[in-house]
Amino acid sequence: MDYLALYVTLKLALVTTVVLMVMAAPIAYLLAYARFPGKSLLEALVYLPMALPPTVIGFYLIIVMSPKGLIGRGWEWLTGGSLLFTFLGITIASIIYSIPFAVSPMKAAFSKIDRRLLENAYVLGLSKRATFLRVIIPNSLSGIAAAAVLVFLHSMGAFGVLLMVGGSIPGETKVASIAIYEAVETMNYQAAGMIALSFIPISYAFLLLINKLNEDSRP
Amino acid sequence: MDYLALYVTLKLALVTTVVLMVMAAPIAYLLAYARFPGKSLLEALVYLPMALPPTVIGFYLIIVMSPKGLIGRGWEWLTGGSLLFTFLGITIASIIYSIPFAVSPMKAAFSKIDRRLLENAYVLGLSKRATFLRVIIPNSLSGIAAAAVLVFLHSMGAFGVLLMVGGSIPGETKVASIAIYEAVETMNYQAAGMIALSFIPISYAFLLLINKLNEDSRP
Amino acid sequence: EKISVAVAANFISAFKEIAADFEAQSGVKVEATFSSTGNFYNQIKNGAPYDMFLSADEQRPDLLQKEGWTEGTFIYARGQAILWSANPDFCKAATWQDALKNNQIKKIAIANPVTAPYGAAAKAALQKAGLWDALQSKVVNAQDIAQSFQYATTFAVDAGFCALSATTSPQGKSGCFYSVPEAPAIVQAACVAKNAKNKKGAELLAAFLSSKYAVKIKAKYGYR
Amino acid sequence: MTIAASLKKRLKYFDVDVSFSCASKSMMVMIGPSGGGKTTIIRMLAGLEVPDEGRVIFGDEVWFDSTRRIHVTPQKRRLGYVFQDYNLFPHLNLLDNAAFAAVDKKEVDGLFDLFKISHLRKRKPHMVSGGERQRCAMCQALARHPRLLLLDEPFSALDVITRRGLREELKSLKGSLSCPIIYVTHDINEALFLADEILPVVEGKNDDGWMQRTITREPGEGTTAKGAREPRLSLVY
Amino acid sequence: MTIAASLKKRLKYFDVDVSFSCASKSMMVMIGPSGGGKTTIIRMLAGLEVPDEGRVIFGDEVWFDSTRRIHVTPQKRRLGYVFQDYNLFPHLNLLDNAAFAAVDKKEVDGLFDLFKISHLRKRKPHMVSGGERQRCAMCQALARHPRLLLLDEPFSALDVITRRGLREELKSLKGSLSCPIIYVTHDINEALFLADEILPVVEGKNDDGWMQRTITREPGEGTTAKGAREPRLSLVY
Ligand SMILES: Nc1ncnc2c1ncn2[C@@H]1O[C@H](COP(=O)(O)OP(=O)(O)OP(=O)(O)O)[C@@H](O)[C@H]1O
Ligand SMILES: Nc1ncnc2c1ncn2[C@@H]1O[C@H](COP(=O)(O)OP(=O)(O)OP(=O)(O)O)[C@@H](O)[C@H]1O
Ligand SMILES: [Mg+2]
Ligand SMILES: [Mg+2]
Repeated sequence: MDYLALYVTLKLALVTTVVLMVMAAPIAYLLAYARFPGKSLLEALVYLPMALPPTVIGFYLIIVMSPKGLIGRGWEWLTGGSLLFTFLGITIASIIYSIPFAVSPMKAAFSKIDRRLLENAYVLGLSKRATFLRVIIPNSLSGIAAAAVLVFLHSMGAFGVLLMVGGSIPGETKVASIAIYEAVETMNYQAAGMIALSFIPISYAFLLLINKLNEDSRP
Repeated sequence: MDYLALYVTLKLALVTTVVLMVMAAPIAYLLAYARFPGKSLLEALVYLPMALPPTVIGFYLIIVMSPKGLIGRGWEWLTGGSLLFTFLGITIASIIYSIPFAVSPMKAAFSKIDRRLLENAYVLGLSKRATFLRVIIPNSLSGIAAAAVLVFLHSMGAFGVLLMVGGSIPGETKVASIAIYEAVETMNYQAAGMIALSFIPISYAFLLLINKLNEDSRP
Repeated sequence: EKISVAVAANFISAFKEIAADFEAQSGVKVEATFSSTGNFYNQIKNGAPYDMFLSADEQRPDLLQKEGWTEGTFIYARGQAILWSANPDFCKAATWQDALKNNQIKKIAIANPVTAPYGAAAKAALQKAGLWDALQSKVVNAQDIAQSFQYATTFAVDAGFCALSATTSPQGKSGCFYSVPEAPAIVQAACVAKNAKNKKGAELLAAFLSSKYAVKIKAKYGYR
Repeated sequence: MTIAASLKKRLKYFDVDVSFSCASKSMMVMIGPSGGGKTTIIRMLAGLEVPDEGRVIFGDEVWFDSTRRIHVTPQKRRLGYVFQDYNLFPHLNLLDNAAFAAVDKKEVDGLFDLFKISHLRKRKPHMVSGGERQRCAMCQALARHPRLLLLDEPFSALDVITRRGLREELKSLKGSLSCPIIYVTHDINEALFLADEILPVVEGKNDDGWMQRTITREPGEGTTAKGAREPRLSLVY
Repeated sequence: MTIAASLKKRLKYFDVDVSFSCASKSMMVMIGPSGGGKTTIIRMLAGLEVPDEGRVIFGDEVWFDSTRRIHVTPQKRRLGYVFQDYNLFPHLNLLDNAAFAAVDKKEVDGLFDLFKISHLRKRKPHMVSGGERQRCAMCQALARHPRLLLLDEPFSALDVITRRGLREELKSLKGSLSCPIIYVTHDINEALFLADEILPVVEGKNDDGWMQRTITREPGEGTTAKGAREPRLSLVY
């Protein structure tokens, strides 16, 4: 079995989840509470990566991340390195690809917070930002847990986009789902099944962890 | 532009969303409230379709849905028809593929309901089922909206699984994402971009609809 | 010392063996990436750092040559479409055309002719036999040739147009097949990047692909 | 119908241990210090909390018996319960809240008139005042035609006049409802006015001396502020 | 510091229209019928609701002025506000709730002793009784060292003795806090005991006769239950 690919997968899923939890929270907050023109357009934009087939996202990502593309060029200028075919590159791809799964459950949870708690926080002198961190977040943990589970599992299974943006360089960008793909393509169904099976304990362990964290914080 | 494929996509996304909203609610309820041995295992199972790459899911779905497979045989015995390569078949595939997106935000919303509301419902004589329908559901609409958005958009973009189970038959199982894929593969990038662009107004319209429904029911 | 090679997915099995032999003989490490030809073409156009590209068709390498990515292309394999079925009874008819005319046959898989060279070859064969229009309602499009084979092995279809290489796998041996000489050979071309990081290594591999060792492995997987 | 209960439950700082009964058309008032266990007792009667030991008998039905392991769910007890924090359903307007489990939805209008909240029927709970919410909760409980009425400080957010009116209303309802009523209040006048029986609950136990001590204790006694004196008013309310 | 306000706000069934002022170290008590607008007035002082017209001046700061379009956010007003339904944060225990915006977290222990909830410091709000929650909300507000204290029926869920004690506590705190206190209650004795000034609010307006009418009105008057009479007790509470 391809342990290296499993390791890359796990690393990718964890990094994606952590980064997205931090990134998506403010977006979800804006969508839940702010009022500004073009808000639904922003929301549609945030959700778009999900509606498009992975091949299309991969296609556009390659274009912007290539050394000639906007982001790729900027990155090369900054660091001298390339984004495509690196772990960083697939991480960015995986983050963009999973944004909607992080934003949507968080937005739902944030918008359900009892207004009276927010009013009490304001009266107690908390800025909107402090209220967000000290009241909204701790009272939305079940929604955040849902987001984390979706993002983590989705980045485990992500494959089309990653293959396109990452190539499949062992130890760097070759994730388990690509290994499965190669096994299926070579009609090696047993190997494919083996790797797929190994996903069960991983997702199970992650679920248990998240549920545990979520329950510990129940009021 | 391939309007037929767009039409099939839209139909598929709508049917999937409606069916999954009804199907996922009881599962999410169980996961949020019931206590039984093996609950986290059930949860992991529900989430598994997401962690696996589409090729794997497609592969196993073909096996069970083929005329020799368990479900395919049962279906043929019942109706004389085949499941694979039909609209019904891709609908089933799309439903299985999207279950986690429906269950997860709903579970988060259900588990956030104020216990005191449930107690009041019980005291007022409502069975658990009636409480679910009359108290939990109406107070979880933001979570249900999040689920609907995720499921709808995800089934629009679903592609790997559908391609495998559906066989890309025009008007029946050829969805827009397959048309995009074909366009990309044949280097017809403009056509691919056109169809992809047409996803924006569709997802936008759906989002507006869901947000509207959700807001109308705000307390 | 390593080279990175983009390999069309239908050539995975053969390539893995060839690469192993090559590594042993030359000491150059081969890092292979497998995906669809269209995807590779797009990646390369956007600056993907592959030293060498093994396509599933001739068209993409030619285009790359026109665009100046490579200085020359060469043919490394010729594939052949076959008609494969998991049901041994299927092959009792005299010819593949007769087998397909049987009313018992409900579904036939071919790779998507629009995107996959094997699909285009199968379509050409069906057209030549005058069956294309008649069988329209029975034809199911697979994403690529491997998937067409998957349909056939899982009984999702009664028969599928596959690559000859499929018959060498354990599943392939459990069924039966017709060769389809009416299908034009699938000519797979390759090219070495002009600005390859390890051009010498890549040219070594290019030469190795027509060596007697490679030819033997290719034959084993049904390529000429 | 008579409700008879003997309840024991271990809490962190004291144990609840009380026995009482209350016949239909009569009212038992629970009174006592904050945190003394009144709400806990009511919740055990409602079946929302399970006593460690004891029995709850309603007429000839056994609602709870720890030795026989009987526990009838709240649903089957057919109660009217006004919670201390009046849990109205936030997604329904006041009318739908009151009609939520009404036997006859038409009666709700009458109740709303009685409780003077008819003009607010279309408002959601968070759009009305605290006292208005409380009155709606009362309508919700009464519209159910309960077999037992549990009222946990149902008028605490009402002004004196409204409260006085509703208190009298309740007293006259007592006969027509023909069910036992358990009533929690902190208002001694109210207790004396309404009660057929008073159950002072102190640290989970019946303490018959509590009322007397409370009425006669000088203000400031047992508190830190010594010199302060309240005006002694003779109020009828 | 003195808070001076003149507030107008259109509600569905009446308009709020009051003016008042309250100096530091003194207490203004609002009293009046349920739904009369007391909470609405307090919320306008807190900046949670915007008056249609009027001004709110605190010392030499302008908190609100409709003509000059000034509206200072609640955050900047540095208030202590005990909400009518005591909104404690459900994810924090009582201690953390009280210390949430405390100037000096060490003071909270002293407040908890004063309010007799020290033993409950580690409990979450839903694990304590209604009166205990209310006392914690009081600690939360005081720990902030507010410049203005807004108390919306802060003792409504407390028994007579606890209430009497805390009321005296509050009276003596009045001097040391040195901030204006606005206090809402339905308890006339409490109002008379605590108030430096009483503002009876009826249908959104100051109605000075309300207290007198309430005290002297015979029970049953203006209500449907005619014959009923309450016991006339002379209680010091
Ligand atoms: N859910 C709970 N879990 C554990 N202890 C609780 C819970 N609710 C209340 N308590 C504790 O049990 C005791 C009795 O509480 P209870 O709510 O019955 O008092 P009460 O008499 O209704 O008080 P109040 O007049 O303030 O409403 C208190 O010490 C309280 O802290
Ligand atoms: N959020 C709201 N939106 C609209 N109207 C409201 C809202 N909250 C209360 N009201 C209405 O405004 C009026 C005054 O309510 P308010 O809460 O200020 O009364 P109150 O004097 O505090 O009553 P109580 O003593 O019952 O708490 C009432 O008629 C009430 O129905
Ligand atoms: Mg209580
Ligand atoms: Mg009020």
